[in-house]
Amino acid sequence: MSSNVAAFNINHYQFLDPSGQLIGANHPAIARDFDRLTEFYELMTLTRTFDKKAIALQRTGKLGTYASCLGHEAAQVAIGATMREEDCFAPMYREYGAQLYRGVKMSEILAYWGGDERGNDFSGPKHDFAWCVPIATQCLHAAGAAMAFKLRNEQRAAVSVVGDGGSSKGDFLEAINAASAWKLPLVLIIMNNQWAISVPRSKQNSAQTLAQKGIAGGLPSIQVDGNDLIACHWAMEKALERARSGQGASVIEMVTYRLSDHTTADDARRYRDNEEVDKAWEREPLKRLRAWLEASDAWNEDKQQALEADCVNRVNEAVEEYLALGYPGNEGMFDYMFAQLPHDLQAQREQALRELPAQPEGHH
Amino acid sequence: MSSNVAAFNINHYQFLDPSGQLIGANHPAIARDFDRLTEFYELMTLTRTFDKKAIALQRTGKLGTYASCLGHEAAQVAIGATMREEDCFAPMYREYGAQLYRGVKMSEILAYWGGDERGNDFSGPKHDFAWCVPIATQCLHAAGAAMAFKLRNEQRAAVSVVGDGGSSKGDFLEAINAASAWKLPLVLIIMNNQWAISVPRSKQNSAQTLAQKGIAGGLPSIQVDGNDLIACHWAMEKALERARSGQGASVIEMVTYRLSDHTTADDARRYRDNEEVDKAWEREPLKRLRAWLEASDAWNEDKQQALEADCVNRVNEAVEEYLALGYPGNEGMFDYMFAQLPHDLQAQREQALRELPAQPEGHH
Amino acid sequence: MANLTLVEAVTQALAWELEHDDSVVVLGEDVGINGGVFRATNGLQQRFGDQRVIDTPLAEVMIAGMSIGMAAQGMKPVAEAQFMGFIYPMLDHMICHAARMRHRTRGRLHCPMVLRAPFGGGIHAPEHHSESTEALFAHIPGLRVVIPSSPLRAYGLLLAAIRDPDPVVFLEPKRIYRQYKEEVPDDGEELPLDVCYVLRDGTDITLVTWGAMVKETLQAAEQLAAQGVSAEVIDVATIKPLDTETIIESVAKTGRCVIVHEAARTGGMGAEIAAQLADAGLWHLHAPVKRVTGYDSVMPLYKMEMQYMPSVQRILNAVSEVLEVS
Amino acid sequence: MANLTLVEAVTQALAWELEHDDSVVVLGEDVGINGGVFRATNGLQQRFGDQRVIDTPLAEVMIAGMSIGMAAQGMKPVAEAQFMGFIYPMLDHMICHAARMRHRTRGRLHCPMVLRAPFGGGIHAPEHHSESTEALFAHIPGLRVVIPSSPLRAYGLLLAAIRDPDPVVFLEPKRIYRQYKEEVPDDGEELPLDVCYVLRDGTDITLVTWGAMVKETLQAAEQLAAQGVSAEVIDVATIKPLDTETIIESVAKTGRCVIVHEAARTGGMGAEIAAQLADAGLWHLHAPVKRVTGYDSVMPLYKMEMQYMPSVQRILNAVSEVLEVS
Ligand SMILES: Cc1ncc(C[n+]2csc(CCOP(=O)(O)OP(=O)(O)O)c2C)c(N)n1
Ligand SMILES: Cc1ncc(C[n+]2csc(CCOP(=O)(O)OP(=O)(O)O)c2C)c(N)n1
Ligand SMILES: [Mg+2]
Ligand SMILES: [Mg+2]
Repeated sequence: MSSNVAAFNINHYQFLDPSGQLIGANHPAIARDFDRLTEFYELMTLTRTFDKKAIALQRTGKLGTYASCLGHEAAQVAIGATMREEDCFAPMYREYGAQLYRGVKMSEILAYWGGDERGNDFSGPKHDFAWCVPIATQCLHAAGAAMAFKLRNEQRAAVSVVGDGGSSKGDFLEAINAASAWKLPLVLIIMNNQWAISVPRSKQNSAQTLAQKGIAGGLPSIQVDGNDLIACHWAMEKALERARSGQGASVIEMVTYRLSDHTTADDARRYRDNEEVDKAWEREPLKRLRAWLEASDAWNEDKQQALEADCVNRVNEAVEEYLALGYPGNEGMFDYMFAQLPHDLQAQREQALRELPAQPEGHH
Repeated sequence: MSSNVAAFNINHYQFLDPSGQLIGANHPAIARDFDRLTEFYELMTLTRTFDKKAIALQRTGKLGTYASCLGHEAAQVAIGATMREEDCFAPMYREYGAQLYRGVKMSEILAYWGGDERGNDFSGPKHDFAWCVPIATQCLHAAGAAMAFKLRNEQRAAVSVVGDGGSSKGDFLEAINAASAWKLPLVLIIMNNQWAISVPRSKQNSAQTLAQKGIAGGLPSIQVDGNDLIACHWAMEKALERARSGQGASVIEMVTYRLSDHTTADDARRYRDNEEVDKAWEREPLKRLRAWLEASDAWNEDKQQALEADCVNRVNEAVEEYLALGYPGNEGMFDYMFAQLPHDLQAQREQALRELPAQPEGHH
Repeated sequence: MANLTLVEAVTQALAWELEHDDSVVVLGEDVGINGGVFRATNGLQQRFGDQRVIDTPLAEVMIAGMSIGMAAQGMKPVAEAQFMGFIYPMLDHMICHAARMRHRTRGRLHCPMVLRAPFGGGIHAPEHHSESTEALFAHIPGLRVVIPSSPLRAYGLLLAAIRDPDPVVFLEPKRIYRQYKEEVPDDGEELPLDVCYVLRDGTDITLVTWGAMVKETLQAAEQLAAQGVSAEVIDVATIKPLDTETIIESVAKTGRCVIVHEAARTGGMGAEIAAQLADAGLWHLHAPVKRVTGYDSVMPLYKMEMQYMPSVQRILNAVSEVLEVS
Repeated sequence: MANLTLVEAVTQALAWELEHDDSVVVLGEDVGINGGVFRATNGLQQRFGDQRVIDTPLAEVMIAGMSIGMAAQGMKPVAEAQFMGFIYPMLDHMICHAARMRHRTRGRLHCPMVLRAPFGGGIHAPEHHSESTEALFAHIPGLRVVIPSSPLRAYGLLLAAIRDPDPVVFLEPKRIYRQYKEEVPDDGEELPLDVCYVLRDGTDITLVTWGAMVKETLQAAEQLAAQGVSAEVIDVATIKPLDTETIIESVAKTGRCVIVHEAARTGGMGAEIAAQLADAGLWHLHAPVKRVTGYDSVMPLYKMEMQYMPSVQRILNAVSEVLEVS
């Protein structure tokens, strides 16, 4: 005899279509809050301007390997805009849009990719986690943060982002389970940009969606158009509200596209068709938000020109700041290892400061 | 705008109710194949007899820590009975019922828990994996075996068992994902016996079922009454058929109960109520199968007496064999480390054979 | 003042810190009502509640990762790996995050967590329950690795480990969990995390060891004394950072050294100690430095485990080899 | 005969074995059409198809666990960890299963797999991309650990690693992936997995190293030669099992030894080598054994990475310290 013991649905949400039209009914209020939408659009543009510059810096030898966020701007800004200062963000490595919103400086992002730990001592919320390279591990740090908030009865949420690739990893899946076990104030975002370096989404698994991984823990799990700022914003607000009010965790799959190479060390032409990329450009997030703002008379070409000029200026200033940062000093290899340097490391520090050149050869 | 992109159901299956009545309609053929059912009942009884003896051996100092399988007999025998010799089994540590069916000897099981690696060189299919203590790791070994079968175009399935506790671990969740990515000929069984040592099922996560973890990979996922041999058998047949015919993997949650302590090193009275255990005994697997066989005139008290006597004899013989096994010899620490012993280990081997007593003190 | 076994001293230290520091939480598999499979957390959940002493799902990566997250957000998690054989899934987070949090962020975040685990063989336990892989942690920059070998040291070192603002791996030699009792005042006094303990003074040879092997090493020293050989016995206690000074000072006096550990020989911490002697201690050495260790083979199932581990006899054999050299 | 870089020699060895042994499969993240992030598997999927050269989901535990499963069932998986910094999730399966499969089953099953990973710093890579943690593997009984430092050795050692019926961890020094080219005949000839290579004969001091540090060590030897000091340079190549004989023989001749490695100092494989010298090699030593290594701190981001790694100058400093002793 068979009885149904559980049933689940995965829904997909889009409010702003690729042409910039609001579709469907029941739009969230933010869809017509043009002050805020304008603010978001400006930050998305700044993010893109920054990103382009960072790649240029890498190409001219002024920056190390850099992971572009081209195409992810709507999702990222939505994350940054809906989180509160006291919430805790555990990013992967390309969430600049969210982080800029939270107060991380562009010069700090550059410092990190410029091979300087000082970039991680950023101006964003001091409790936010650093960029995280070991894929998906950040999800469990966010779960731990959420646990801390819950144990201390704080109305704070932790938010983590993982890629489509990273969603295959046990860390992410264990975070879902942990969120379910303890009803954690946690939002787990799968930033599905279709590629994990050269591996397409279809090779990560054969499931219909990535959102459904949340069902493993019985978590509310949805898919949104990750190029639709309004949908991302709406989904984040809902999930954060749930988290902060003690109702537990959510999973949001944001479906977007990595318009760039994986990093500047990658050449995506080796493994993906230009056609696919061209098609993805039609769905990209800035164009559609701008179209909606323009159609609503909240934006125009003049404002666009001014914004672009302003972004370039701000990015250039950040680059100056970054380039002026200089060499951290050899003590930097030792002085942050422990609150109190143990004797063995103290001895190594002394020897290093004695025998090493003050700066590595060729440091600019 | 919202659209539904995926929908899932978890169904629970039971054919033989706790009182031994066939319920519902559309029973699988095995429900009335009394020759086979009798065979299964006999093996379930042997398994239980063996288990009881093993605990007694431990209590009298003749066996190390032992993990009982009390209450799991139906599920285990169903696994063993539906697998073919050429399929590959990756057990956790208490699947004796399945293993006995596959040809592992009781004396070998005892050897393993008696602290002797020779128990793992068992008479069951030579390609089956050994008992696996690091929880859930066996699921990925099974996935690897399934991958090998698939790559070699063999019509073979791999089967792995994990506990309710183990289902929280990334290894199991990554196995689901792998099975989904490659459509592996794999059956993943969650043996939900309600406890992971002292941690109840409810603390592993708050999801309605454990079966739904399979939805993360879009795998067919069901729950069966794990004390109902017929349901377990039916589910296994279906999943194995699916696997062997190239249709991919399945997840089966078998809902049962750990009637014993976790192991002989555990005292379950510290953390669970007797009442719960008493209630669980009402649902235990042997009684209900016997009732069905008796109601169908396939079994009677005489047969029962004969069976019990026979089981005791066979178990006693196995114990004799185990106790006669003796000390493996100190070379055993070295000779199976590598196909060819490297020189460093060769030197250690020589020294060990020179300076160690031939047997540890107090070896019986 | 309580007369306690080593494992009871662990419990007492946990209780003290839970009582005196609200940010301390104990978490792991079965640490709650069951009190841990060795009873190291016995009674703590009953006393401090399930928000302070937390049973986790069965997921070691999660335990490590969440402990790091909690630690970075102001808590002091004391996580338990049930046995050292199940600690390996935690290595990734310990290496990539716990050990680097402070360094990576230039001190913006740090990771005041403790990872406790029982370790070592000799209790007739099943496969994977008898490991001694402390060297894996000791090699990782950013971690402290501490191994108590008496009830008193267990109490004081664990208090220090919990209070330390950086991550500490705290390994408990389970074979001597209940070897003997000792008066352990519950005074909240910690012990330093960077010194070795000289357990017995001697002049002819230095025996360096830690964990449960302290037992066999002291027994060997007794037997040597009966033969007129005066052995100094050092309990390393904190494996990392290593108190090389105490060891070299001792060898400066004795001129000879035998190192004893349960772990496999190659790349064990005995190698590091011998290497320090081959460098700063070289001129003190009157004889080769011998190591008496587990073999470079898998810790066997229990029938053979005592053969795998250093015995008093094997220690004596090595000592006599070293003493023969003049 | 092809003139190949080290990474091209890796590709050539993989191709040879894929061609000659049907049971060999290559798997990992991006090893397929992309040819691996360092192009070590360049063109292999195109040539052998996606059933032999397999892109995996992003899940290291899975890659290790499935490789073990495949190996136990008669295949010879050559798995790639994209960078050594991402190898840690694999440790559990490598320690608990790969290293123990044969022992545990008394030879009924075994685990002929290779785990390849690029390692080491110096290429201005992001965080976690510059690790040297070979000692973690070398401590584990049941694993072989091999590190080639020339195109020829990469080819011959990798062939041997794949053919070996037991698990081998094969670490490729990525800083010298393209340092120079060498004639590497594609003849399928393997090299032994248990010997050190003497790269340069000398009489005054023995320099022991492996991986990318062979470069700086040979440069140091050049400079020493110019100063009239004759340095013998040994490339350890197989870190485990360690060919102690070759090293001790050399020190017997030179009386002095400096060990150079990128990995952190404490518990690195340099310690094991020094420990062997403090034991069997003690009477040959005319001076303390020095180690020139990475510091016991986290490998820094790239601005400081060259300061972290041993330089020619640091090697020379240690050598002159050792030579001063008479
Ligand atoms: C554990 C781990 N394995 C491998 C890598 C190397 N790596 C860096 S990014 C990446 C792909 C990530 O893809 P995805 O999760 O989809 O995120 P995306 O880069 O697309 O944003 C890989 C394999 C890593 N950083 N960490
Ligand atoms: C990775 C790992 N962590 C912890 C343990 C210790 N341990 C052994 S059995 C067990 C509970 C397992 O519970 P479950 O998965 O439900 O299986 P059951 O024993 O109930 O059959 C634990 C925590 C282990 N063996 N492996
Ligand atoms: Mg991606
Ligand atoms: Mg269970």
